[in-house]
Amino acid sequence: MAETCRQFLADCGINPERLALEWASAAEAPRFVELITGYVNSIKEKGEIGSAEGEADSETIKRRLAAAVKAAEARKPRIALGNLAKRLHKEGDFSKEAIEKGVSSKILPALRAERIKEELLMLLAQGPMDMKELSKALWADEGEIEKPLSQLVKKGVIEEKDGKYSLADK
Amino acid sequence: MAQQNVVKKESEMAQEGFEPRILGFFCHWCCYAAADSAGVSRYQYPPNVRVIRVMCTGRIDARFILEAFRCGADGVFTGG
Amino acid sequence: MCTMYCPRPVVDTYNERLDITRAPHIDYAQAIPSSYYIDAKACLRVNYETCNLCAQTCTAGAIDFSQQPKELELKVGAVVLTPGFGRVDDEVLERFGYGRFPDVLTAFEFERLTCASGPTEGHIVRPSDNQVPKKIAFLQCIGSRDETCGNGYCSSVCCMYAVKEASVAKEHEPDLDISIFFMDVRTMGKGFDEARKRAQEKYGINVIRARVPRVDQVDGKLALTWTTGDGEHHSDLFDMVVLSVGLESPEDAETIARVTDIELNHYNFCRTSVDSPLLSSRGGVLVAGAFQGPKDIPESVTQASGAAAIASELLADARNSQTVTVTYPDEDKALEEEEPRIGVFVCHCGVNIAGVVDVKAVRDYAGTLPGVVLYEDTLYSCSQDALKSIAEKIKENRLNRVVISACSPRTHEPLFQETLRSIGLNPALVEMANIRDQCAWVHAQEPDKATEKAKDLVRMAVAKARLLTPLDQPTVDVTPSALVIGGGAAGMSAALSIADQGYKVVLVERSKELGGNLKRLKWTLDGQDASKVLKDMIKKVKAHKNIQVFTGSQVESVSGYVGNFTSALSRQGKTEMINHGVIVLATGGREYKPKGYAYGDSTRIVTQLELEEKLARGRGFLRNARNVVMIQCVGSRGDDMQHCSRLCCIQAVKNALKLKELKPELNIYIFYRDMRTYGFYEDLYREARKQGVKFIRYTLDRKPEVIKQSRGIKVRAFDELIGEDLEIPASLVVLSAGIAPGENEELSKIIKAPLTSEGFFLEAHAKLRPVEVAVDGVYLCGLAHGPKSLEESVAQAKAAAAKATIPLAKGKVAVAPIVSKVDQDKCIGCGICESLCPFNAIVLEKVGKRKKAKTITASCKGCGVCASHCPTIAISMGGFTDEAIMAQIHAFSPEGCEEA
Amino acid sequence: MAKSGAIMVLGGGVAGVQTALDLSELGYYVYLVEKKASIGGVMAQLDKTFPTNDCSL
Repeated sequence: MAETCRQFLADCGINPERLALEWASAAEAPRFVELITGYVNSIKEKGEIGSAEGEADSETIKRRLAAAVKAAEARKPRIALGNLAKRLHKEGDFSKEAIEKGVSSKILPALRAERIKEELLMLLAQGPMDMKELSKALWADEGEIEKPLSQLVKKGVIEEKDGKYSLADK
Repeated sequence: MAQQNVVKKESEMAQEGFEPRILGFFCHWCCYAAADSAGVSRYQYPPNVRVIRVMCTGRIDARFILEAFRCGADGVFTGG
Repeated sequence: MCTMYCPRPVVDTYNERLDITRAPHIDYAQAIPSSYYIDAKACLRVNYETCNLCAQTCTAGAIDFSQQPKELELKVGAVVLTPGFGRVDDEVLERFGYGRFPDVLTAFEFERLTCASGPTEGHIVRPSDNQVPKKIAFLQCIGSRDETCGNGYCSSVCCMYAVKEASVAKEHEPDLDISIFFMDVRTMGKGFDEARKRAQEKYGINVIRARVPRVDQVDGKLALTWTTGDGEHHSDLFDMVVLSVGLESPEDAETIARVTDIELNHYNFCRTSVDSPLLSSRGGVLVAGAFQGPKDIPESVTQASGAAAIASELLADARNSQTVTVTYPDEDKALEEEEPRIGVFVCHCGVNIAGVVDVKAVRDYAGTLPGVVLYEDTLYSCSQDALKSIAEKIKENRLNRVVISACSPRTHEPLFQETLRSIGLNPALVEMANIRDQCAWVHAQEPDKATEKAKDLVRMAVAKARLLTPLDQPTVDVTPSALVIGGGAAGMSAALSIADQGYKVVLVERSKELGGNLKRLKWTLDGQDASKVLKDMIKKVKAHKNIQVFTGSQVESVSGYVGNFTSALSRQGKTEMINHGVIVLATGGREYKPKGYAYGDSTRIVTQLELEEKLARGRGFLRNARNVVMIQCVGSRGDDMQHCSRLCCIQAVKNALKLKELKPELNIYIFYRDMRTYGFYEDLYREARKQGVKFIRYTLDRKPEVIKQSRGIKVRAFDELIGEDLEIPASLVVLSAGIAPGENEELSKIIKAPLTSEGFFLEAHAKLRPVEVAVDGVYLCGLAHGPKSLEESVAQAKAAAAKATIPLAKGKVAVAPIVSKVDQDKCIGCGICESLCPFNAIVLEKVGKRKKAKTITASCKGCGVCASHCPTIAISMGGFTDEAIMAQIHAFSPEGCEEA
Repeated sequence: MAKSGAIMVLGGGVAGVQTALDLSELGYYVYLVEKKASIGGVMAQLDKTFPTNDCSL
């Protein structure tokens, strides 16, 4: 779960180190204090969200995360996540490599596809855009955008006019 | 990953006085208990974390973490 | 009202005479019962038939001077004596200036001074001039370890409370210069030595090893003179002197003994023996706490539960014959279903919260939050009258959701849930914001930020409270038997007690025989034949019809939950499954295997237990012996392990005395760091000194060296007194090896019971739940918990047996209603939840043609891994629904965060 | 003679209170006897307890 979030956060343009997963047992108050202090300081160093190296600006982050939450709600990526957890559990292999590989090959693509679709709709709700603009705003190749775009056009949710896409009037 | 699309920003040094807003998800049995015990022992730590208690870190859904960042968290700390 | 009108000032004994109250008063805010009472010794009406003002002013008409003392005759099956301890005579204290110099206080008085609800609201001031003192001295062993006042024993608690009071004082006044005068630093309890070391380092408390004989006053200051171990004389002036007074037998010990016909020991405490520490000399009369011997809170609590177990053994036939049951009003379902009407109560917790967080600001802020109809602050929310008033306010304002902004839900949620239940609301409708343990206490230096955090936490709690729903309170039946793991003295005692209370026990021992470490012991600490004690115990266990013994067996796996465990036991490759309701961990510990000190190089370098084994075989090896050297703290107290092994000092002194008895001309040297012969064992220490055993202190940076030579053994060590190295040719070197934890890791994983950093099992609460483990239905005793004597192990085993028997005796356990619930309309039967559940608490069942998931409520621990991995979000968690957590996340943002 | 299912606990300090609580949970009726007007004993006078300096009330 944490690895999924980390990879997905990176994909969304957020420094994945902003998410920490640590362990402290009930008996380990000193360790807890050490961890939490170290973590707060590391976030202080990174600065406000949207200001660390490689991070998207805060407006983009807001929009993208809204799309990301929807993506995490979608059935396809959730099944991918569940099945990976089930498989790791069964095989008893919780090594970092196994988890990383599983997440990047199975879950992330599903999440990313959903995220692009959702974000696409959000962007177009603000006004028409062409493929180049979309690719730039979505941090995605034109190839990746084409598939959901054509599906949505087919469904009649999106219209295309002179290379510009916009939400269909209903 | 479409590397060329990454918006490069100058790494901003830790701004003086920047107080990050951090959301914590603490396991009732472990981290939450450790945090209580830190209180009992009067250890001091930075006051930036707001805690949501869950019965286990297994409860934490990816949606919670993404939603936390969307709601302006500068960091999310999950403690098992 | 009555207190206000009373013309008669009375010294406030709760505040150790440092304050004044009136004849009618209440001892303290959380007192139970929390009604005012009249101090008959001081009241004018009672003594002189005058006044009567209070009776006239009481608006409730609750004062009636015509009441007379009544004698009641009660028929009881057993009596437990828990009268506590008495105070050291003022006469003894006067020797140290108490009563003559105002700035000499007892530690009990100082305790009240440091307390926020005390007479000075926690400000440390000198009684003579109300100024903050600069230099404070704590004098230890006042009325303890002092034959001149008749108290030859060690009071066993003063070292701890002195360190505590000094730490608290330093927290109030960081510039204070505090010195504690110890003879020996006796912080031998579990985790105590480590805590003492931390406090010493953190607060810079001076430790001086010397006994101060007297206190004088010079120019308004207190003059002390003392002699340190190197023979040097010192003197200094202090602004305040705190006397760490010991614990005496209770004042009315003799009356109690006469009335109940029991014997006292030579110090007027209740006489008991090592193998049955809770039995007085009269059957059916039990003892617990400080009357059995000076002891601290966890030990008193342990003995108290132990005494309950013994009473329960005696009266097992009459169980439930005289009890009454509590009933609760029906839930007001209609009110629960109305729009949320939230009440927020912000607790001061004395100054624990209010000293840092601006409670009134938090309260007013709570009033601005949507759904909140009532917002108030309370001094101590958990006090009886506060709970009553909260209950009344809930009713008056028809509240259907409550937020208590106070301490941790881990400790206090049940209390407030009970309050809701008592007035017909579902207990799940209360939410707590932890603004003490996780706010005020940990951000004491940043009050503004702590107040901000407190507001945020309250806002988040209110957001969750809006979405709380009533939850059912399921109960499940209990399998009426216990599994006791470990067949040493503790395990056997626990098994016997549970069996005597009328329940079946399976006792599992890994090795081939019962007995554990007791097998290696020759004498108990009170000089009894250890093998006889052991034999008696084994005989009883084997003969008991309720006990089934599995030796050479191990616990392979444990599944289930309190009331319904199933465990796999393996014996010689065969596995047997057993069902049981509770588990007692009595896995024991082992003698530390010394490193260094030439251990293993010679048969004449042995551990204390090896010495006892040698002696059990005969005394031949002593024939040519002249010098015996014992070295304390081998492996303990930072030598290798961090903890103090508690027992070794007493064991060394016991064995030294036995050696002296066998061969009086032996020279015995004991190298020690602090002699920790606590309680009545101080008598043994004094006796050993009297018989010429030489005690030489060493420090960790100058440890004694044991050198094996071609002929014989030499011990070289620094002697502080003469300031030179000593060289002793030793015929025998005895290493007081500490007590190391057993191999607990695997069991800890199987049962999910946490370990301390030292590898002992961790109790649920160091003071109040010393024999319970964080996992429900699992209890703890003996060396598995930490180093302790046989006597303490037996008492603790009884205590664990009492706690373990509670669910068995009740026959039912309540399940926390935080379990998962599957919406079968949404479920697609993928089985992900079933495979991930760590407690096997979800199964797939056939509903029509399709498979659907279903929760086994009794097994579910509410971890929520099923909910977070459900593809269709079909699973919700009681008390922790997605909606509630999302609402908390949205409320995390101060501006609020709209749903996307 | 039938045994009585009631037990008297003499002294309402921490030990007495704990014994009484455990006995009541074990199914016995308890008479808790205390000289003073309220139970709690010396522990109620303590502000903090060693070594965690936990509140003692």
